[in-house]
Amino acid sequence: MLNILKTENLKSYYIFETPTEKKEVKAVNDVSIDIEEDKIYGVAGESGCGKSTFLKTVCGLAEPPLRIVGGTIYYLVNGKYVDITKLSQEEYRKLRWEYISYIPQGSMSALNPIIRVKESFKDFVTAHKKIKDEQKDFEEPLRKHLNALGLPMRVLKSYPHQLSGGMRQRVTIALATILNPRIILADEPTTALDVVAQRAVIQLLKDIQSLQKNTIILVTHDMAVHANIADRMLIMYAGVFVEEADTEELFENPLHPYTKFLIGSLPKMGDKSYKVSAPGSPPSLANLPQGCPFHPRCPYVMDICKNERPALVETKPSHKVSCFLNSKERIQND
Amino acid sequence: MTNSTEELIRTEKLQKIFVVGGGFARSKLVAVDDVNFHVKKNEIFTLAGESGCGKSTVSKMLLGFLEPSEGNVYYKGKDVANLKKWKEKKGFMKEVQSIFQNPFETFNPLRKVDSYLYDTQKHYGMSKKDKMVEEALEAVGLDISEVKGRYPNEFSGGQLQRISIARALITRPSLLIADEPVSMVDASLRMSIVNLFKELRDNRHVSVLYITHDLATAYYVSDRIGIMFRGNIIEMGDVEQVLMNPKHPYTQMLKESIPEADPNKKWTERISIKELETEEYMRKGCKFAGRCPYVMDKCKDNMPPELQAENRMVRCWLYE
Amino acid sequence: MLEAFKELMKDGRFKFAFIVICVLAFMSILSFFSPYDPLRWNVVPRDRPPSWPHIFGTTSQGQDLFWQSTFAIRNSLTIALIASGISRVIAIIVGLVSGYKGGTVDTVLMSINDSFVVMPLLPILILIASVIRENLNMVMLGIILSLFGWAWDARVIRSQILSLREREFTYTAILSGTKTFNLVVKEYFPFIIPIIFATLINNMIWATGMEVTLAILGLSNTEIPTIGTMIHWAVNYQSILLGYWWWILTPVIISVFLFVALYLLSTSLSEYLDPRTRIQRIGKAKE
Amino acid sequence: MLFIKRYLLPRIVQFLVVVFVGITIVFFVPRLTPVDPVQQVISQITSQGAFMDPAAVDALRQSLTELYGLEGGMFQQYFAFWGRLIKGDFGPSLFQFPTPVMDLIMISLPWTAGLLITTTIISWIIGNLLGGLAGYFKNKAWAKTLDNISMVLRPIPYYIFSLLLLILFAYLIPIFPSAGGYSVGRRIGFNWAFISDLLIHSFLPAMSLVILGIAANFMTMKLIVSNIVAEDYVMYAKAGGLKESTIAFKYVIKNGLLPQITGLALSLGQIFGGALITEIVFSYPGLGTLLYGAINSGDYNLIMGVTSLSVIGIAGATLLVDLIYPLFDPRIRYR
Repeated sequence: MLNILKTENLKSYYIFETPTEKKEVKAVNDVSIDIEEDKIYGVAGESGCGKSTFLKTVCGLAEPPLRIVGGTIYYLVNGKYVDITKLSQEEYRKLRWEYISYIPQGSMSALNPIIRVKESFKDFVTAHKKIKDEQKDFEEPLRKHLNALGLPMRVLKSYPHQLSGGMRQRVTIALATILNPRIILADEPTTALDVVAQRAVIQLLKDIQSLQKNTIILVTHDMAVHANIADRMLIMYAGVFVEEADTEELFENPLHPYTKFLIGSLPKMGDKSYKVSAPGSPPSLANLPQGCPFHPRCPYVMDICKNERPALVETKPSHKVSCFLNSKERIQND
Repeated sequence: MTNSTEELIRTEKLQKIFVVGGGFARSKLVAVDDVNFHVKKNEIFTLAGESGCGKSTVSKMLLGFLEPSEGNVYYKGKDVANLKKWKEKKGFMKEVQSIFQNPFETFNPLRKVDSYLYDTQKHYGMSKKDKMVEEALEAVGLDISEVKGRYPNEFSGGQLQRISIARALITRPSLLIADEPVSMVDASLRMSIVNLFKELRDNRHVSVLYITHDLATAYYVSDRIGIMFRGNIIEMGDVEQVLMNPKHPYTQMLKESIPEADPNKKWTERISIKELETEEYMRKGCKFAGRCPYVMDKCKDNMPPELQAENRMVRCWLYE
Repeated sequence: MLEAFKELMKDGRFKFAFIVICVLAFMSILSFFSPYDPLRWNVVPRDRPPSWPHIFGTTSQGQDLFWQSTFAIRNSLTIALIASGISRVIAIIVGLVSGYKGGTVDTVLMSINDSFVVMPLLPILILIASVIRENLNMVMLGIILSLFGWAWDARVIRSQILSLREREFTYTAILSGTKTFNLVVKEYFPFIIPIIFATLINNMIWATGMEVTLAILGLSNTEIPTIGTMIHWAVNYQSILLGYWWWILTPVIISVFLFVALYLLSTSLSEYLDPRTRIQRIGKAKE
Repeated sequence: MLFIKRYLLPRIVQFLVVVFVGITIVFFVPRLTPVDPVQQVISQITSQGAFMDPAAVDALRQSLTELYGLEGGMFQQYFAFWGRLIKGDFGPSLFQFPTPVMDLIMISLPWTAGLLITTTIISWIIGNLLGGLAGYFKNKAWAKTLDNISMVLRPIPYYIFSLLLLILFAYLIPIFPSAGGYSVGRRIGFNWAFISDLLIHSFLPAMSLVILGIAANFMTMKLIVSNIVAEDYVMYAKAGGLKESTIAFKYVIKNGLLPQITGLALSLGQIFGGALITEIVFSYPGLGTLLYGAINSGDYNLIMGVTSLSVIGIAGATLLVDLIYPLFDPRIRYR
């Protein structure tokens, strides 16, 4: 299986500079990860763990105060690995939408409110493709695309505010996939939708993946959504990935103490057994503890955890974890 | 029928009509209609529903932050609308306290958090010697030294929600109204808040009205549950029965549509997605009639009354 | 307090404004030590360009422009402070009542308020001033200006109160047993004060502008030296045509400095006092 | 239907309220002040040295009272005032007797309207374009320079700025005429000589209005844009790799112009006031200069006329801008 996305020692910080001081929020703190082709990845973690920042960074959307401080982001483009941090703006612009696509957080307002939906589609398509024949190059493929996704044609003539929240979200997803991108980065696409619309969005994402055979990285805090859609899961905590495994494996055999708390405390219908939360609170990304970021809350904490940061290593087949209970490998301090 | 001495709070035909806009732009919205329920001593009662179903409006009316358009709220048999004087209102608030959805908004970001705790203690006529603040914080697993002199943005959401509960406990209330208390708390801390409600019920004999959209925590924590839809309670009864064996078509759909945190229970069947009717509020009859698979002619014109079926209340003509 | 000042001084806009306002304040204090009576004419040689000892020059009326300016700054600032002070009180009361009471009170107050916002105030002010003219002393002028200068700010305060009233901490305060008056003072004033500050300065700019306008039109008491009446006399005596450029330039330059300094003061202060940035600072102080 | 009820009707009502409140103030202010306008005129005449016997003074008082519409009770006067207002009758001018006030206004109005409409439109377009671009490309050097210039110009009142221009151009660098609407002796006509003369004379007053107008629009637009660039749809357009120019114009500036239309409606009164004074400084033959003359000569009817018409005119223009707004915002058109 090929890796479509590879990051190496990726560091992406929010840097706030006032005349009196400088503050660094280490939202993505030394992340090396491989993303395989043709799969739905779920990135889970709680608010402020850096999961949205990770997505923005690999999407090339880092804008001050967010800055890529170090590391590389490789995408597999036409059989070759391209480091997008080294590309010029124009070179990278050409990759967008045809190769990398993005569904933003709270994308209720992702569409320009004063132009019709069709106009938005046209803006996005013309940015990447020359339209010679309006009918053949634009109208027809657009109709086919909406048909395949089961969206009614009348949305094209509407303004965004005339559509319901769920419909707007599905239109945004259709817009993100119109050019058949190889990788789709989706940031909380189901949050703030009512339950039926949420289910429709999940169904739509699954359909697109099986239709276009692309890779989806889906960021959400909702473990139930992950359970339903993700093939493989990444657990993020305090700016790093602490565990990676196939979804079933992760829910059944979580290895990292944080993941254990996360999975163990999920309430389920028909199960009244006592659930316990992790003690304490997650650290501030501006003020991370030394060593493993989870050690102040970890019931199994050892001396090494307080000084060294564990690396994400494969301890079981296709199950990676970053915890000294499982592997002694550490991240070299630089 | 329950013994009335056991009842803490009861609503009768509670209704709220919002007037949107002013002058010529005026239009009416029935947010809550004919809502009847009660919360007993020593129980956790859940009002569940999707956003916009009116559950938060109900909680505001219970607390007196909104005036009902119709209907009444009774606390221990007395009509709350008759509490006119500040002293009487304070007496009611001493018994019924509340916590809110967004812990970061519960406290003024420009004020120190502990000032709310000491204000509560002072305003309800307790002296510092009573150590009510310290005791309440202890009950939620915090220490005064962690809280003193600090501003809201120095805490995590989970910590703030605990402090918020502590503040509510200072008056030693009989009822705690919790409006979406965990929806903005991180997953790994969520259950510690929910567990706290159980402890309050069991050890301090505080009843909790838990308002949520999350059926899984509702199942975990509550004794009874009422499901709200478009302003009405459409099914109400024992949580085990309502959630494990729902009778109302809406409750069935709701339970079916909420994803479960279990990869072995992925949805397999496809749903056909009809556009939601935005005008559902305006419907004359059953508000679910537009989407209901079992819809009958009379559903469209007549609002079903509160019917009894299998030890619960259901508002559906199927159970007539 | 000193900390805040130090941080503000790092903002170039504030620094400039602060220095200019200090100079202007110093000049208005100097007026108390003026060797000349500002109301008397022909106390110095006429039409002298700037030179020692008349550093700003003299007028065709035989007045020293420097010392005349010190009085003008003092009087203009006094009028502006009276006008904006009183209009703040009106704006706060209308904004608070309208925002907190709501309902019919709000509807009535706001429709009056909106009329004042859209209404062309200048012609109406001119009408009023032209009727009372001779009786228009400084205090009177301040009061009249204040009666017209509250509407926009009342609306800003009202909308702030409306949004604060819906925020959860309002409910927390009520449940903590806080009465309405304390609620407004303790919970809302920290948010309202920056608005009052910023609008106070902006209103001073507006009031000074109006004072100058009415004076140029000859509608205020032209005997009292203000920035406006200085311009009035310079224009009246055709100082530009006759080549006495220093006469018209002195009040014009002073007013430019005054307006720019007040504006920069208000923008830098309201940025500094903005609750969002304040909240960030609160966190920083502890880390 | 909903559009008419929710959007149009409230605005028309607002217009009527503004006119009602404004005209009522205009009517009552002179009557509530201790000064008696009739007595004021009489004392003005007598103080100029003319001797009058008591009978003649009484006769004068009688005719002035009639002229001012000061007969009868307060409410009778009030309704009579409205009645004449609707007919456009403000009585004769007192100092250009018996020319009706309305005629004098009608001569001056085109000058003011022409100056005001051109300068407002020009400064609105340029200011918003520059402000929009400077807000979008806020880290570029030219954007910062423009920002600093606008920040200094923004608080300066129109007339102070016109005085500065006047000193600079008419005195220190004498290129433009310092006063008047056209050269003395030139005949009014539709020919190039007159029009160029007109343009040259209008240049300085127009400049002071345009430059300050640009600065004001620039500052507000920049603030609006700084919020719009953080909107989801702009971030999304960037993520979609749309061209910078498309994002800047179609996504950012186009959306930013909407609140600016409302802003224009709200600030028309202020712009009008500024234009009045600018006219006076440049002796430009518009309403401002007419009003100035009326004040100096105590022409009470004329002051009332100009004031009343300004209130109605500005409220009407505001309504007009409000009515145009839905053409640009589909969210209001299709609700």
